[in-house]
Amino acid sequence: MKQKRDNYAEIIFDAISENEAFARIIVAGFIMPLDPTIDQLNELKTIVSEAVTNCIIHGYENRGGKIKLTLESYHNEVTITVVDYGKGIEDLNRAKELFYTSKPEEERSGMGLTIMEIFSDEFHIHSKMGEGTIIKIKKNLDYTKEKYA
Amino acid sequence: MKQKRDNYAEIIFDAISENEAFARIIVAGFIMPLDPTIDQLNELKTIVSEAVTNCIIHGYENRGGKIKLTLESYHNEVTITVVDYGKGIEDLNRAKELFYTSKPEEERSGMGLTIMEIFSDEFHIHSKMGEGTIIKIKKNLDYTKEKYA
Amino acid sequence: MPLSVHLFIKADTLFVRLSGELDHHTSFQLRERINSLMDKYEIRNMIFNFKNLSFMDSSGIGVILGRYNQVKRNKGILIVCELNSMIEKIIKVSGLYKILVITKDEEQASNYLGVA
Amino acid sequence: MPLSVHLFIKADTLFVRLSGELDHHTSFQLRERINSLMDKYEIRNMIFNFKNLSFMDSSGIGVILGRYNQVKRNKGILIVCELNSMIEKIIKVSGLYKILVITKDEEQASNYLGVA
Ligand SMILES: Nc1ncnc2c1ncn2[C@@H]1O[C@H](COP(=O)(O)OP(=O)(O)O)[C@@H](O)[C@H]1O
Ligand SMILES: Nc1ncnc2c1ncn2[C@@H]1O[C@H](COP(=O)(O)OP(=O)(O)O)[C@@H](O)[C@H]1O
Repeated sequence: MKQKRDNYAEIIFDAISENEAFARIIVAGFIMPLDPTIDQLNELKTIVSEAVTNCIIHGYENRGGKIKLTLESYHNEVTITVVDYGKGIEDLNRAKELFYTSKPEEERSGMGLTIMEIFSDEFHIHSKMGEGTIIKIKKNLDYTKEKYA
Repeated sequence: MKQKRDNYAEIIFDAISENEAFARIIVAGFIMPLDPTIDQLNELKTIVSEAVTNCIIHGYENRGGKIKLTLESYHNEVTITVVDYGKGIEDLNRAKELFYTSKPEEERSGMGLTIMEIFSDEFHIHSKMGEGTIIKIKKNLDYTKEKYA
Repeated sequence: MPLSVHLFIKADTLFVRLSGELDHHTSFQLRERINSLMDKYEIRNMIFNFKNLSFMDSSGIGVILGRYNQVKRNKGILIVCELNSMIEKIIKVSGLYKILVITKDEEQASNYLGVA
Repeated sequence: MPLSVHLFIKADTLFVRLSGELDHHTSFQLRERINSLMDKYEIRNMIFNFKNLSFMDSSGIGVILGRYNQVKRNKGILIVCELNSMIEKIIKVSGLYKILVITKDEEQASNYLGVA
């Protein structure tokens, strides 16, 4: 097979909930040439869906703003960052706890950050109050590497 | 039906031919919430495919660079711009002629710009030698409006 | 792909057949449609059928948990069925399998509730 | 969606069945595969079947025109068939319908050439 070319894309889009599906489509389109497995594809779509949803409802509290999604592929590794310029996270450790949510009244499950972490090989979160939040994940698309059963 | 929200996205990506399909997927994902007809969807995918291909092979002469794709929807009108920062077009009138191509040896058909014009409601091209080329099209997604048989 | 929701009631059980994608954006429609039926009819149990659901993230878990809490108040049972491997993974992480009933298909779910 | 190319030869005619998307990126593979068969076998005519082709832009027209010019050198005929409405539009703009033979399906194309 032909060596896959490294690739880069960055997308800035409105923080409206219609764009959750749009962000998933973008990720799927970007990694398609890398021949991902169905599981890898679904995991990356889920990660991005969780991250973008968080920007919309937590970062911007449904008042809109801009989200920046960056996609990079280098050999078989995909790096994805999702950035908002919203309110930021006060207590990162508490935010990362499974089932912790600041919006239980909106039927949030508090699972988003945990799912992002489980479905990725590397997971970083950086946030500053009043400036915004950056999520960065890496995922290796080698077939052999399966992180969990 | 619920009023459709206006939307905006801009995407910067590498000028490699793998991204022709990626750009089509992005356009399709962006206009999906607007309930386009199949013909409208295909026409917009074709326009973007032609424009992105031109950036890759003419603007950057297959040596790579960055392409910027901007998507806007306002009510039922979609505006798309495709920008490269490559060599530019010397003679715009000649470039727009049906069947004119500067690369016949690469089996180009010289139809790209004509197709973009036919499939859109508004078509603008702006170019400066050594600085790059901007294609801007508008398309109204109302059902009733059919430009040709 | 948007979400399409097919609802029907048999005895005191609400059947919820989903197809498409269940995320934060599409969860509103699902919640509203279920709640408006809950207002009008005596609903005790719910059966969610995920057979044609191609995507679900944690916003989907939120809606299901919310419905579970409603159903529990009436001492009803919430069953989910036809999970694909991806949805199963998410349900595993959520711990939902400890509080919900999971069956293979709607038939098994109906048998479980005795509404077959 | 990538392009998948299925080629076979019957008498002196090359059958080209395409599925997926034909653009500038995928046109290289198509051109190379056809050319390598033209080098090895005596091919006079070509039948392109677009039945499962979901996308084609002007780069596709370029490849077809290129093959047309090859075939014409051997006094052969190039036929395209199974055009959907979108591909038909592009072919109309290109004026290709004036120089190529267009048929409904492979059977009609084979009959036309007498290779049925
Ligand atoms: N982009 C963000 N901006 C501000 N706060 C965030 C962001 N992402 C997550 N958080 C905070 O972290 C908490 C946990 O997030 P998560 O695990 O995704 O659960 P959920 O979205 O269901 O609340 C959120 O409730 C919110 O308080
Ligand atoms: N983005 C661009 N940068 C530089 N030149 C361009 C660009 N787009 C088009 N051109 C010029 O205009 C000509 C006609 O373009 P087009 O109608 O799309 O046909 P084709 O791509 O088949 O050559 C090209 O051959 C090229 O010389």
